[in-house]
Formats: sequence, C-alpha cells, structure tokens
Amino acid sequence: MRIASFGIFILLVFGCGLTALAQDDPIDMVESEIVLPAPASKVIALNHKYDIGEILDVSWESSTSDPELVFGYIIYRSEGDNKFDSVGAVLSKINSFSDEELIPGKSYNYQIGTIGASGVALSEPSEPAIPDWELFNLEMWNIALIGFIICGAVIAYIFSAKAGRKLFIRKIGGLEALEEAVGRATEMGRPILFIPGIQDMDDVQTLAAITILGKVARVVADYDSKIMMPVSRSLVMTSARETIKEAYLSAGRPDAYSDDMAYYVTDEQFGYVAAVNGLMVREKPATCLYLGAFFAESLILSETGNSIGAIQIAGTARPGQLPFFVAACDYTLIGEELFAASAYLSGDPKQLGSLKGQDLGKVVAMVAIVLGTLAATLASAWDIEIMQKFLDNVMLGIFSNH
Amino acid sequence: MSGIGVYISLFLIFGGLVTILVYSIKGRDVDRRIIFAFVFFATATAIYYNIEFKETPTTIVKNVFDRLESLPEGSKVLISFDFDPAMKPEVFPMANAFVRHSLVKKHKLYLMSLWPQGQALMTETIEDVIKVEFPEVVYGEDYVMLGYKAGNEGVLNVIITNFRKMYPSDAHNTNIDSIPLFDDVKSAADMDIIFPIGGGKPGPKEWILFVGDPGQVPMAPGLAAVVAPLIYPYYPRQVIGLLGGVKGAAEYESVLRSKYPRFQDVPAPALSMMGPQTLAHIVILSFIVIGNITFFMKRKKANA
Amino acid sequence: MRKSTMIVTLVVVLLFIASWIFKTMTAPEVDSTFDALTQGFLVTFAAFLTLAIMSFLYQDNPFYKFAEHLYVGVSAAYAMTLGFWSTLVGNLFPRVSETLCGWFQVEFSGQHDWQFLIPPILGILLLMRLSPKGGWISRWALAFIVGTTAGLNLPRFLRSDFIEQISGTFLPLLVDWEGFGHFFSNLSLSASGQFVAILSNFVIVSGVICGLIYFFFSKEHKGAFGSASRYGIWILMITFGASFGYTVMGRISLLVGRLTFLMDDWLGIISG
Amino acid sequence: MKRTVPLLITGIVGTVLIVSVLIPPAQSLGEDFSLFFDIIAVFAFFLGGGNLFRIHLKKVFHRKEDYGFSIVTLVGFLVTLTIGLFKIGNPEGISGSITAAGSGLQTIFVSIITPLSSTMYALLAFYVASASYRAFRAKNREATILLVSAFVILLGRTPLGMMLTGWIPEQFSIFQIPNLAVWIMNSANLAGQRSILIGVGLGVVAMSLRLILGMDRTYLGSDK
Repeated sequence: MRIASFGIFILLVFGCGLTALAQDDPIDMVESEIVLPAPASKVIALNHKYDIGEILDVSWESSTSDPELVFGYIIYRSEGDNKFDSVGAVLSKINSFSDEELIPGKSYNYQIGTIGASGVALSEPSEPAIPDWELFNLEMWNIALIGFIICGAVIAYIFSAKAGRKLFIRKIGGLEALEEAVGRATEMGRPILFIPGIQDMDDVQTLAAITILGKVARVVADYDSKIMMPVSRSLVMTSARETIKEAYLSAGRPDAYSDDMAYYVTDEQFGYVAAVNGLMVREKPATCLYLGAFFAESLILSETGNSIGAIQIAGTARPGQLPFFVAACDYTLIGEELFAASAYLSGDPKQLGSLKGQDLGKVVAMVAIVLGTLAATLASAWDIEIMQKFLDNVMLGIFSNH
Repeated sequence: MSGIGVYISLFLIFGGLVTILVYSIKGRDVDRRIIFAFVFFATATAIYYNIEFKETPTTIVKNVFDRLESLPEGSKVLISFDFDPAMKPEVFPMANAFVRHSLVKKHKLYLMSLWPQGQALMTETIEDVIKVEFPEVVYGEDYVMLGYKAGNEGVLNVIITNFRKMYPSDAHNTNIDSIPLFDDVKSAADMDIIFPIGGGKPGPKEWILFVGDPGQVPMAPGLAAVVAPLIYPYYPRQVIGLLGGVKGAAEYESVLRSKYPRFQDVPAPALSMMGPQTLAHIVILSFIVIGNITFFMKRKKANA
Repeated sequence: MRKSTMIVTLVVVLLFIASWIFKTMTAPEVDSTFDALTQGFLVTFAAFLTLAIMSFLYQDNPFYKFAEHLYVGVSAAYAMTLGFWSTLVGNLFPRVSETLCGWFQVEFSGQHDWQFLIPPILGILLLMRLSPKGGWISRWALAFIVGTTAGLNLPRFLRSDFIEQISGTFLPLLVDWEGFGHFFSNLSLSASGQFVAILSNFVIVSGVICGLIYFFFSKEHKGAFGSASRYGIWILMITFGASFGYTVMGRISLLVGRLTFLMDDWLGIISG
Repeated sequence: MKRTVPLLITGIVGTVLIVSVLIPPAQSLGEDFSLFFDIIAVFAFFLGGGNLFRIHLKKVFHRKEDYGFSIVTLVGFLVTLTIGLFKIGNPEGISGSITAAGSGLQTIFVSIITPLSSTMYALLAFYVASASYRAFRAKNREATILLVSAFVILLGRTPLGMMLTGWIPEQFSIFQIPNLAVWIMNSANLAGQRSILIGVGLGVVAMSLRLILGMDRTYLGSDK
C-alpha cells in the first residue's frame, strides 16, 4: 500500500513539474488543465504460471495520448466488490504488473489509471481472474527430461558394471608416465614423494589420490624403492597407511612396510608447505607425485621440485591450479582424468559406471552442439526459415530456459 | 625531481634483470630470495612514484556500465560483497565503483554478503563512500545494508523466491517490513541488476546458478582475476558482462570518471594500481624469458 | 634463546614502540589522547603483522609463527560470532522463542514455527563430534548437509553448467554472411572484421567439441578421434595460459594492495 | 541406526530439494530446508572453533613443542569471541549491526584479520615470480602453447601491450596485443572453460545422484 501511494506521489510531483515547465506556452496550459490523457485499454489479468497461487499478471495497452504527457500508470485492484484500491504504480514505458501475495482461489479484477498532468484517467475494469497453483512446473520439463536421461544412464551403467559387465575405459596417458617415474626413482636409488593434496577424506580428489596411491605403492613394494608421504590431515594419514600396508602385503613383503612412510605434519596450509619444501631439499626425491586437491601451494611445491631436478607428475581437478602444474611438471592429469585414472586402476563399478554415464552426457552435448550450430549457420547465412524454426523451437526449446 | 628518480629506478630494475640473465646463462643458481627482493622493490618503486595510465574499457566491461547507465531512475540494484580482505585490493574498487554509479543514477541499493568478512567491508563502503560522497541519500529509502548470512548457496536458494524468509531484518535488526526499499520487493528476482562481487565459493558462480538463471535477473559479476576466466563461458547469455581483476576495475573507474566529472577527484584505487601492476608484469615476463633462455641453452649443450 | 634472536626481537620491539609514538603524534582527527594512542597502536600493529608474514619469505621464524597462529584463532572466532548474530539471532530465534528475541533485542516473528527446532537439534548433534564417544550421531547432521548440497546442486548444475552451456554454443559459423564474393573482397585481419568474428565462433564450437572429446574415456584416442582430442588439449592449454595470466595478475594486485598499505597508511611516504 | 538413518536423511532431503524445483507447492519446503542448512552451517562454524580450541588447549596442556604459539591462538580466539558475542564497543549497543563502524569486532577485522589474510595471499606474488624464473619452461608443445597464451594475456592486460603493438594497422589489428588478449579470452578460453564446465557439471550431477541414492557412502567414514 505504502509503495503505491509513494509511487503516485512521485509521479504526481513529476507531472506537476512538467506542467510548470510547459507554462511558457499558454495553449498547452489550457489543454492540460481540462484534458485527461486517454485511458489505458484492454486490461487483462491472468493467472501467473507455475507458482503456488499467489500471483496474477496484469497487462494493458498503453494510453494513446502523447507519451510525453503520460507519466505512468497506477494499478487498482478490487476483490469483486467494485471497491478499487491502488496496489502499485509503474513508469509510462511499462505496461505490465505482477500482483503478488494474493489469496489462492479468490477472484480479483483490475483497473488501470493513466496519470497525466491534470489527473488520472481510469480504464475499464478487467474481467475477474483467480490466482491458481499448478502441480508441475512445465517450464522445467526440459531439465527434468535431460536430468532423467543422464541420471538414468549413470544408474544403468553402475548396475551393469556391478552385474559384472566389463566397461571399457581408455588407457590414461599419465598412468604410463607414472610407472616410468617410479621405475626411474628405483634406478637412481632415491625416494618417491607422494602428496595427496591438502583436503580431507571428504573431497573426491583425495579419494582418487588414495586409489592411485594403492597402485603406486604396489610398484614401490615390488621394486623395493622408498616412498615418503607427508600429509596435512590425520584421517588421510590413516587411510594412506592402510593402503600402503595392503600393497606391501599383496606384494608379499609385509616386513618391509613401516608406519613412517605416511605421516601427519600439520593442518596449516603454509606450515605444511614449508615442511614439505624442507623435506624435498634434504631428501632430494627423484620423483614427486602431486595428486589431489591443491590450492596456492601447487606452485610452491612444483617450483621446489623443479629446482631439485625431480620428475614431477601432477593431477588435480581444480582448474585454477592446473596451469601451474602443466607449466612446471612433466606430466599432468587434467580434471576428470584424475577420476578416470582412479576408476581405471580400481575397477570399482560405481566409479566406472558413473564415468560411462557422464560420457553419454558428453555425447548428448556434442550431438546437440553440432545440430544447433548447423541450424544456426544455415538460418542466419541463407535465411532458411525452417532451420530458424528448428533452432528456436526444437534445439533452444530443449537446451535453454532463457 | 621525481622524473630522475623514475629513470634511476627503472635503470636499476632492468640492469638487475640483465645481471640475473648473465648469471643464469653462466649456469649459476640465483637464490630465490634475490628474486623475491626484486619483485618487492620493483612493485614498491612503481607505487612510490605513483605512475598512472589511461584505460580504455573493453566491450565486456562497457556492457556492464551501459546497462546500469540505461536503467531508469529508481531501479533496484543488489550488490553482494562475497569476498574477504585477501581479495580486497582487486574487487573492493569494483564494489565502490558500482555503489557510486548506482547512487549517482539514483538507483536503490541493496547490499548483502555471503562471506562473514564481507559485512565488515560493506561497513567500510557505507562509511567511506556513501556517507561521505552522497550525504543526501537516506538509509532505508535509498540503500539498505542486509549484512551477512551463513549458508552459502542455501541463502541464495531462499532469496530467489523469498527475501523475507532469509532476511526478516536488516543488519541493524530493523524489521524488513518497515523499510521502504522492501515495499515492492518479494525476492531477488525483483532486482533489475545484480552485482555479485567476489572470487571464491560461494561467489559469482553460485549467484549465476542459484539466482541469475532461475530468476532471469541480469548479472554483472565483479571478479577476482583468478576466477575471471572461469566465468567467461556464461557470457553473454547468463551474465551481461564482467569485470576481471584490477584491470576490469580500472576500466570501470575510468569510464565512470569520464562520464561523471564529479568523480574526477575521488580516489580510484584500481587505476592507481595499474602502474605497479604493469611494472610487476614486465618483471615476471622477463623472468619467464630468462628462465627459458637458460633452459634452451642448457638443453642445446646437453644435446651437443 | 640465542643471542641473535634476542637482538632481533629487541630491535623489532623498539621499532614498534617508535612507530607507535610517531603514529600517535601524527594521528589525524582525534578527540582525545587515548584515541590517538589507540589509532597509533592499531596501524602499527597491522604493519607489524604484515611484515611478520612477509618475513616468511626469508625463512620460517617466530614472528611469522606468531602472526599465523593469531590469524587462525581470530578468524575462527570471527566467523563464529558473525554466524551467531546474523543467522541464529537473525533467522532462528525470531521463529522459535520470544524470550531469546527479548534478550538479543530482535523482533519476534509473532508465531512459533516448530519445524525450526530441527536445525538446532541437528546442529547440536553435529557438535557431538567434539566428544570422543558420541561421534557417530554427528553423522545425522552431516547427512543433512550432504543431502542438501546434493539436492541443491543437481538441478542447478544440470541447468546452468550443462544445458545452458550447450545452447550457448549454438553459434552461426558464418557471421554477417553475404556470400563468398563479399567475404573475400572484405577479407582483413581487423579485430572487428568479419573474418575474425567467423574465426571466433569456429574456435568456440570446435574447441568445446574437441575439449569434450579429450575428456571422453569410453573410446581409444586414435585416428581422427585422436587428432580431435589433440586439438582439444591445445585449446585447453590456451585456456590454462589465460588462467595463468589472470592468476599472476591477481597475485600481483594483492601485493600492490599490501605494499600500498605499508607505504601509505603506515609510513605515509606516497606523495601522490 | 548408525548408517541407515543418515542414508535416509540424505536421500529424503536431496529428493525434496530436487522436487521443489519442479513442483511449485513443494517450493516452500525447499526454502525451509535451505534455511535449515544455513542454520546448521553456523553450528559447523562452532564445530570448527571447538576443534581448534581443543587441539591448541591439548598442545598447551601437554607442553608440546611451540606450545607458546598455541597460547597466542587461544587468546586471539577467546578475545575475539568475547568481543563479538557481547558486541563490546559497539556504538549502537546490542541491537546495532555487529560490524558497525568503531565496534570492537570491526576494529579487530581492520587491524588484525585484514593485514594477516591479505598478506598471506600477497606472498604468492613472490612465489609466482620465483616459479616463473625457475619452473615455467616450454619443455613440450603443450607447455609452449600455455606459456605463449599466458604471455599475450599478461602483456595485453597492461598498457604496455598497446605501446608495443599500437603501430600495427587496422587491417591487421587482431595482432595488436590487447585485441589478441581479448580475442583469446572470448574464444579459445571460453571454449576450453566451457568444455571443462560441461564435464564438471556432469560429474557433479552423477556424484549428487550417487549420494542421494546412497550409492556413495564415503562421507560417512568407516564403521569404527
């Protein structure tokens, strides 16, 4: 209510100001004193779609008077008893209004007042309209559909992997480099440094890193080389120890395992980095592996690794840190490759199935982009109408809510 | 006086770079502390002499300016302070530039934050910019400080449909229903433009996902340089433009100054940061070049 | 304590006091001596902390450790108090208790929303993690947090980062097309020319597709598929280069901000 | 009890939030759950603070190495907490904004938090410099492309780019470094980021689905 009166006040003040300006010309003055602006016409109130029945959308055709002399519109509402109260005001360029916070199921009609210099001209009242609610938001059908397809594919692949079907995953380039790097450390008789990021076990990237650690530790156990793994979370330390121990067990050398291989340093980011840096400079590992979630330390670690001449392999899904790893390390697992590597190595049906489902999503994306681009090109370069229609109604209908 | 100083400093910096090059080619290791000292003095020199450059805005920044410029008086502008002091030098100038531009256009300002530290910075904006430069604006009628709420994207998910549920009161514990600015605002979808300013999580990306796209509200994020490239895919449909890092802020400040002479004398921190920024970029680029020259020379030797 | 450490500490303390006195004497616009003293102390302290952190560049040292430990404590408490006042006092109390509203001087909503007792209960369950035995019950709260994040993210990432990104790539490959003749006669490498616009759209469309191919794991990257994936990785490398450039730019800005504080607010040596 | 209840909670909450997007009558339930989440998030801050307090108290109690610094943490924590919770020094009293100018908390923010956190990140500028000297090498084709692109962006984002290449005629203006930088951002960078975004978006969808369906339970930890 208050905003309505405030709006009217502003519009009227504005109007008077303009009238005063117009007073240089006596004819204008006379005109504005007696002539009201033409009222707005065709006032229509419609139920607002896909809400909980609290909104009506009011629209009208603008006044036919000189736009310079129309300062705005006031929206009046009545609850069926022909007693109209103002509920809002808009500037003259606008010809629609959403009346919110109504009572569902009740009937309302509207009247539009056109504000001119000399007063307000009322339109005919609209037909009554009832705000109503809908069960489904049909505007979201495309999201529901695509979500259904992708989620369905993920679930289906997971179940089929669980049922024992072999799902093909291509060999990941970095994994070969990984084995080579471990081998080189053995040849040189120097240790391998493994950093699983600085996040806790609740980060997917840390989980992927621990999976890969299992493989690396197995090679280390086989070749009898040395692994060092300072970590920044105590939970990560626990799981890392379990993983390394298991690798040594399955290599048949449980006696060679020691708890000192993985140890906790500190939770503090820079404190941890300082400790790892010191370790690198003292022990001079031949191979450094940085796999997991990294932040600003990515660059400090890889720089130090570079200065001691180590082979460095990194992998993270954090796009902000990837550039530093790519520029400074010998090989980098980029983004999803980290997860694919972990799925590839573990053979876990959940990870494999998920990856497959995501691949299907990528196929959908690629096909859609090709079709959409073709349609857009044909439609714009040679004005082919059917292509424009295809683009607007089919492709954008499915792939856009804008 | 300062002219000579500038030349001497530049001579020292570039002389130093050449020395490092010679050293590196000879195969000697340059201690990283020397590099650190180098960066420190190069940047400090440029700050000391206060070198300023002219900026021409790029389209992506100009789009933001033009949109705010073309909105009718009294439009609703929401600015979210989603950053902490660590990001402040980059993005705080953007927040202040948006505030100045909105108030000079007589728009209504809604200030909020998804980061606990953001509210304190919002207070700085209100004390140092709004109260000083725009003494005529009235709290509650022209601008409101909603303050911080915990819950990241959860906050956004509520305000996109219902502001009052998340903010029953403003930062001063005043009931929101008694604030005139909220008379015709039900949700964030009622805003005419939203400036999410930040660079972490939650930040501009969450605003696009949880408010911009579902509510179809024009978004113009102000971004810390680190995340700016990540937001480009949302341009031009999901965001109308963006300001990336101190350069983006400097461009905005320069258009604001040229359009509104009254801002000629207010501080433009981003513009004055571009001098040191340029010098530091040159130093870093030189380091990359020196490093690679050494690298290739070594490799050649090894191959020969 | 070693002798050198003692000397360094002594020098730092003396400098600190000198700065304090100096900043107190030059403090602008103050009402009382006490205000001047506080202002002088605060600016000096902020400068001390800045330099203490920077000293880490030389090597790890007690000043850095002091600053780091102070930071950890203060920032944790800061987030707690702000969360308490803004969300608990602001959003929870007005919905559940008139008494609490009275204590904290915030307006009561007028009705008790009993369902809002659930989150504080879950919150207290979460705090059970601090006790060694009741840890498992905190999983209930954790489950709520995980469920909310998953439920909020799924439809929104699907919409903004998948669906909208796909339609955002529906670009005409021939921009402003008026036939080949027109194209060749106006061929130029101007940044605003037709050729560059066409090239942009071409790079975007092919880049997105080949980038996706690079991240495609169900097929061996051989033949044409392999070439596409290689092109994809080049596009990704350009992207990383851009990120790299922007990151460097951002880090430098922060340094400039800090040095400006030291030189302007503390030392006051920038003439302008 | 220990596993089933959490799995049920995750499943129900996640499903309700997804459904609330599609079904308008469920919208207010979705809002409520988001609010619940926000309130629990505050308790997560308390949990973090409590943990910190416990760890450092233990260090002091057992006189571990460097326990003196733990005292610094504890004092900083308790002082800030007291000032914040009781709004000490707030010019507007208990009902004022928590960060009102001149309040104790705002002072702590300006004089302690600001210098500490921003200097922490400013340190990275130094490391970037040293890394660019010692580690960023064009050692293979990929790294070379990356460095060239970074070079153009770094130059293009400063006035220097224009000074160096401003002489290039309009016919070839795409080779002016600032134009080239903008072009890279708007085309190749956009394409690369978009393909990453689509991939990650799919990953988030799959992960959320697994969590809601209870297929992924790692967040619950082991049964011990």
